[in-house]
Amino acid sequence: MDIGVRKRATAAGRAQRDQWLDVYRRMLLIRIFEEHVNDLYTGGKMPGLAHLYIGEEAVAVGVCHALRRDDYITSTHRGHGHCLAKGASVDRMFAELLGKEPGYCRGKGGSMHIADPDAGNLGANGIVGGSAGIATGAALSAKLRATDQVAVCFFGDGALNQGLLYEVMNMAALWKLPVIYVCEHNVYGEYTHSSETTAGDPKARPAALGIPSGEVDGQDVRAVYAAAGDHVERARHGGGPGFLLCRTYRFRGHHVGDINRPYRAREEEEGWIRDRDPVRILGGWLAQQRLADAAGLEEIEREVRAEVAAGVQFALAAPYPDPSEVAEDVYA
Amino acid sequence: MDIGVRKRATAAGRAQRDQWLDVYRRMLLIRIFEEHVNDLYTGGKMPGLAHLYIGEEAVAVGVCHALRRDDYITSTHRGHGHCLAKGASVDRMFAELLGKEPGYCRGKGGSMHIADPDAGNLGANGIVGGSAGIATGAALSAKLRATDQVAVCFFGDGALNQGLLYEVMNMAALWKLPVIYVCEHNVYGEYTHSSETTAGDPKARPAALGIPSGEVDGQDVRAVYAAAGDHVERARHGGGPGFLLCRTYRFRGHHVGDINRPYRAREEEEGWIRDRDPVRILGGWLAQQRLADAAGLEEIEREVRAEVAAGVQFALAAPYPDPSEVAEDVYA
Amino acid sequence: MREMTFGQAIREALAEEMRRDSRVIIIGEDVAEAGTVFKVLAGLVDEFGPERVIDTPISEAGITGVGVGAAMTGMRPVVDIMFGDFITLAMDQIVNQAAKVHYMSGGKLRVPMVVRTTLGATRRSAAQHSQSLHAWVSHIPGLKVALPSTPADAKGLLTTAIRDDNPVVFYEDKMMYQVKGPVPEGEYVIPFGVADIKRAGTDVTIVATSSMVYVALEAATLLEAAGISAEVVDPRTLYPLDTATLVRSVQKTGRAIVVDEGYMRYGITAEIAAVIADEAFDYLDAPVKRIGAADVPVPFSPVLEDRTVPTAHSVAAAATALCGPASASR
Amino acid sequence: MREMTFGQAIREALAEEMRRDSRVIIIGEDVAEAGTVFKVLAGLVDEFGPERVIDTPISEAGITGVGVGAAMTGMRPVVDIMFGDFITLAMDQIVNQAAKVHYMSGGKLRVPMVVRTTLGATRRSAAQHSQSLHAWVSHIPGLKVALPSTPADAKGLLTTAIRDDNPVVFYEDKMMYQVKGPVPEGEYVIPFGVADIKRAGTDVTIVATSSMVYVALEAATLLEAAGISAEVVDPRTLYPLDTATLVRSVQKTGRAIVVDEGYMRYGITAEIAAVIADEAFDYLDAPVKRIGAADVPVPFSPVLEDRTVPTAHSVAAAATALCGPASASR
Ligand SMILES: Cc1ncc(C[n+]2csc(CCOP(=O)(O)OP(=O)(O)O)c2C)c(N)n1
Ligand SMILES: Cc1ncc(C[n+]2csc(CCOP(=O)(O)OP(=O)(O)O)c2C)c(N)n1
Ligand SMILES: [Mg+2]
Ligand SMILES: [Mg+2]
Repeated sequence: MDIGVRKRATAAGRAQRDQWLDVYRRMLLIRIFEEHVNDLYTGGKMPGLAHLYIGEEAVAVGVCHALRRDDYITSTHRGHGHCLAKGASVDRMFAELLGKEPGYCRGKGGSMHIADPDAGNLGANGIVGGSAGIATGAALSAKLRATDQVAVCFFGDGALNQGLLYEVMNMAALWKLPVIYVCEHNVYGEYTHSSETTAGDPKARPAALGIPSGEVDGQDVRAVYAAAGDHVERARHGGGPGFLLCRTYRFRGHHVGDINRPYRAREEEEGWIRDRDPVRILGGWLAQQRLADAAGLEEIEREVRAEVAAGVQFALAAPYPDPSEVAEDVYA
Repeated sequence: MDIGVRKRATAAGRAQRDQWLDVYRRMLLIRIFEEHVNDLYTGGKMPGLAHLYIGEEAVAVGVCHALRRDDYITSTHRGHGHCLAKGASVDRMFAELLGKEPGYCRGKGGSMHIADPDAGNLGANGIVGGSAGIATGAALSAKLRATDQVAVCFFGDGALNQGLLYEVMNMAALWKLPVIYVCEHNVYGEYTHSSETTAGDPKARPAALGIPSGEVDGQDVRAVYAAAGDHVERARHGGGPGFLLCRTYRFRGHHVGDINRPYRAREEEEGWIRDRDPVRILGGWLAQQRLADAAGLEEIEREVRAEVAAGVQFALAAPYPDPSEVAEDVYA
Repeated sequence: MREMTFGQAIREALAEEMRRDSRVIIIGEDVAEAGTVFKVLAGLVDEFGPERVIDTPISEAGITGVGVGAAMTGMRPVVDIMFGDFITLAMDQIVNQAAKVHYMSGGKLRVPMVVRTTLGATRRSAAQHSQSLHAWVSHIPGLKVALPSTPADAKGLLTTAIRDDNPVVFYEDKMMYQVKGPVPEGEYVIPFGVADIKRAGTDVTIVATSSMVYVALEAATLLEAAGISAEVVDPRTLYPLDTATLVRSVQKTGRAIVVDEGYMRYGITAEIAAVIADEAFDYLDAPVKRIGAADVPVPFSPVLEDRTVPTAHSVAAAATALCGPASASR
Repeated sequence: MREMTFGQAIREALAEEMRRDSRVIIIGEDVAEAGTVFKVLAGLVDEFGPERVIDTPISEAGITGVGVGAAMTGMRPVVDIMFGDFITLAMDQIVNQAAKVHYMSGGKLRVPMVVRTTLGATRRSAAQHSQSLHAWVSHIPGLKVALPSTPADAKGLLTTAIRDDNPVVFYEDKMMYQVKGPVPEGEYVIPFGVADIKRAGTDVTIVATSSMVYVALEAATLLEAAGISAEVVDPRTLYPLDTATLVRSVQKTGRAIVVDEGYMRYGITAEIAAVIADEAFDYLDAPVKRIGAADVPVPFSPVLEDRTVPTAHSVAAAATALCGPASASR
């Protein structure tokens, strides 16, 4: 092996390391962001509802890592993670959650409606399953405009039972649209176990429409990235839609106020949190591969905490929109 | 074999023969009924739209033959066949189609909304796929009331793409409801081939929900009866829902006014009409089995023609509802 | 009389009717163990079991359709649509099926179903969880629409809704569940189509629906201080609508304001204002005024959302403007 | 000016806009080869190809949702909902998505989409194929609603709808497709929110929408014979609504009748009547009257259905009743 090759290998290794450190940073960013959302909410500083993404970070980050900035995503009521993973900045996110003027939607959307079109984020959605049409339409648009953009539709296991999903997946299959349906299967819809609401194997549903359909450990960001990458590449090159079922778990309540969670066992929660934390899983792998040591990861955490703290400060200090804005943006 | 056994065998044979002659009569009744609908319509005597069932008789008759009178069905815009198969009488059917007072709905429903609750017919539906919820709800009701009634939901291949169907099939699967979804796959929805509108194999869709799902030659009434019977028996005894895909073909236009049918080849039509006529197929089998001879079948046809002709006369002579009835029956 | 919250009154009506009639069942998302996200149904599943308090998938169209079919075949389902905003998903089943089955069948089939759902903003829930879309169903023959404002009305009207042989859409303001008031014990039925005068007055009629009744009552107190006597009339059902009581009140006062939390344009206030302007034409000293939600999707930010809802002050101001010149002329 | 049918005018507007702007596409059931069940789009697929005139499955919610997403990302879809009755299936996508995306995103996203659909009865199509449900979408901020009555208006308003950056719901009366009239050649745009006086008059204002304009014009002819001069005003768009023109007309005539084919209760006529009764209060010699569909699901039987729709005679009778006593007093 000559020196040139070794150098290249090292460069590749570095890129590889940087990539996973970046992914780690982003997952941690979501985790710490959400912890602060929790505090803002319980501290009475955030109005409305907060559906935390803690525990599911590997799904948004793994999938979005396989996307380009100009690719589209649609998101859900549990959407902070998707926004951050697709490139939203922490300060404007917090500002939106507090209903402040510099928020992504000037305070009009709030937690359930953050949109960031500059980063390809077509918006979160308060209607369970409501964005399936939008993502599919964005894919149709990409196809008609002959860009090679791809659209990803994030949705929960509960959304599997909204009829709209089957209507649009059927069209995506027929027209070979570049859209990937990513089901974040966190086992519960609100306070009900998915086995009580969802018959059969979810993967079989898109498969019945001829849509390539796979399942992945949603706590393993590298696995999610690899699986999503396959779907994205196929879609980008005209191969049509894909469906990815990500097995995951929300570590917290359905929303911040869901404290007691009588609908699930403490041991179940503890098991996931102890053994299946996506941030720790990647951190462990990074250490094991000697791509990072404890100090390096701590350094990342310090940086992330600083970024998030600054974001919170920014949002708390930011002004509310002028009340007259209430009547603006109804019509374009 | 002693004489007792021979006698019983003969009795069984007679019952068997009578059963199929009855089925034959009922299919022919639908056929001839629909031919008269065609004439009434083209003769300017029937208002609105007429979606004829000609060519698909074996589906309705085969399925309904497997049902009890107190079992439920829901029907479609192409619903005359279902009504007659479930036991409606020709005269009141014609009266409804002409908007007359003795019609099944006192003229308020017309061709697309005939309901005959006495015979378990919960009504035709003008919304494609619109009755899937009703049939499923009737099954839930039967289960809760602990009757052993079964509900059948008839719908076309076009209705396969209405999201409601998947929402309610999911519930039927979860709750093991006694409902059978019968898809009348006549290859077209209006003027579009099913391959352009329906991705994948339709049977796989209910199968993905864990619903036993089968396919049958919808032109062979005995096969339809057998397949439907299996589903009905399972459903009746607590085994949950079923799905039956019946491959069939509408011999006429989408509605009577659909004359030229540029969307499909004449050879295709002729092939089905020549080789796959459900009435002729059963007639041929009856003859081959020596259960009936030509004279016998002709006799049936004469009787049916007389019944239908009398029905037409009844309807033509029947009075319209009093105009004041327009305001009745809005509320119970 | 004992006091209870609006939510408890709803629950009591359901419990009593379920005890009385085994055909009454509840179908909806998280209605059983969770007792709905608003906790209104808490405990019902314990008494009546999961066969009668049925948790469903998130399938608003589907569960409504299942309700229609069950209602047509001997049950009396109460379908729970968590947020009124989600009724958008069930409109076909409500309007093309439930509302029309009786008529289309020439009177042979019936759909004794209640759709319980919610309206009302100011929970900081933004545009898809805050709408008051009750005008849509009120537009449709075959449907009845009730929207109680007090715990007692909630009990009496829900009982009536469940016993009605027609589909009834029943609206509860999410912000009212904790409101307390006296509620009669035992069987309590309020007929549909009977408005209730929540406060008598002589100078101006304020027609108010659902939680707007409280806004109107507060406005009436403000107006009283200003020497204006307001009568507050609550229609309680939008269909049937008790036009006689509304018109009689305006014949007396000569002035009317209609307050409803839905959008004004093509909404509830339009119908009620049009009816009053027509039938009390000769008695009106001033045009009928309307107050409703601001004509925008409901924004998230509290500083914005608070600008979208009618308030006691905005109602009082409108009433003062209405009475001002005329009072002067008296 | 050359004459063409209402249907041809619709087709021409679409063809011209599709030539002008490659982002304009059509999505719907049987829109391509079949050119819709009403044959209105016949031939468009030949000129623009199946990539731009897209046949869809029977999935009203889905195709509307796909339209929203396409509109948000650079296309200008025209979604075809065959019968207005089927909009029931697409309400969530129209109301919770299309109407709100611009606002919820703080103005960053846009939904330049047209939903073309139909209204109107008397085709003997019964309760699920005959409704005029345009009040629902007119109720919702974020949506615009147009309903032309003449071929020229059809072309001008549809062109405007396609060029609008907001979701527009566009209503065509199925019974009007064969109506003929002059239509300007080439680019022809009619701004939204501008009512058109279809006939000038002095004694009574008849506000009429869509095909009711013809009913009103026929009534005006009958009234003329009786010595009553009716002015027929067509709002052309329900949102934005040109209240100024309506009010100005009533200020002149002192009397108004509002005719719309939807249900009266909580419908179009309520809003327009309420606006007139309010803003022309001091000019009204008589209450504003409303005429709409009978308050029943549309029945099939011709003898029944014919009783449900406004007619020239019923409109003329109402106008005569309205003018009678007052004319006598003049
Ligand atoms: C159409 C609709 N129905 C009901 C709700 C209320 N709701 C909000 S979140 C939720 C559960 C969603 O479950 P899932 O899709 O699994 O997402 P998760 O919350 O688990 O991430 C429900 C029922 C809603 N927002 N939209
Ligand atoms: C929701 C809805 N969309 C569209 C239509 C118009 N329509 C009537 S019949 C039909 C085709 C139905 O096809 P299929 O289900 O295959 O039944 P078939 O006519 O072939 O028996 C369509 C699109 C409708 N009635 N309802
Ligand atoms: Mg979930
Ligand atoms: Mg078909």
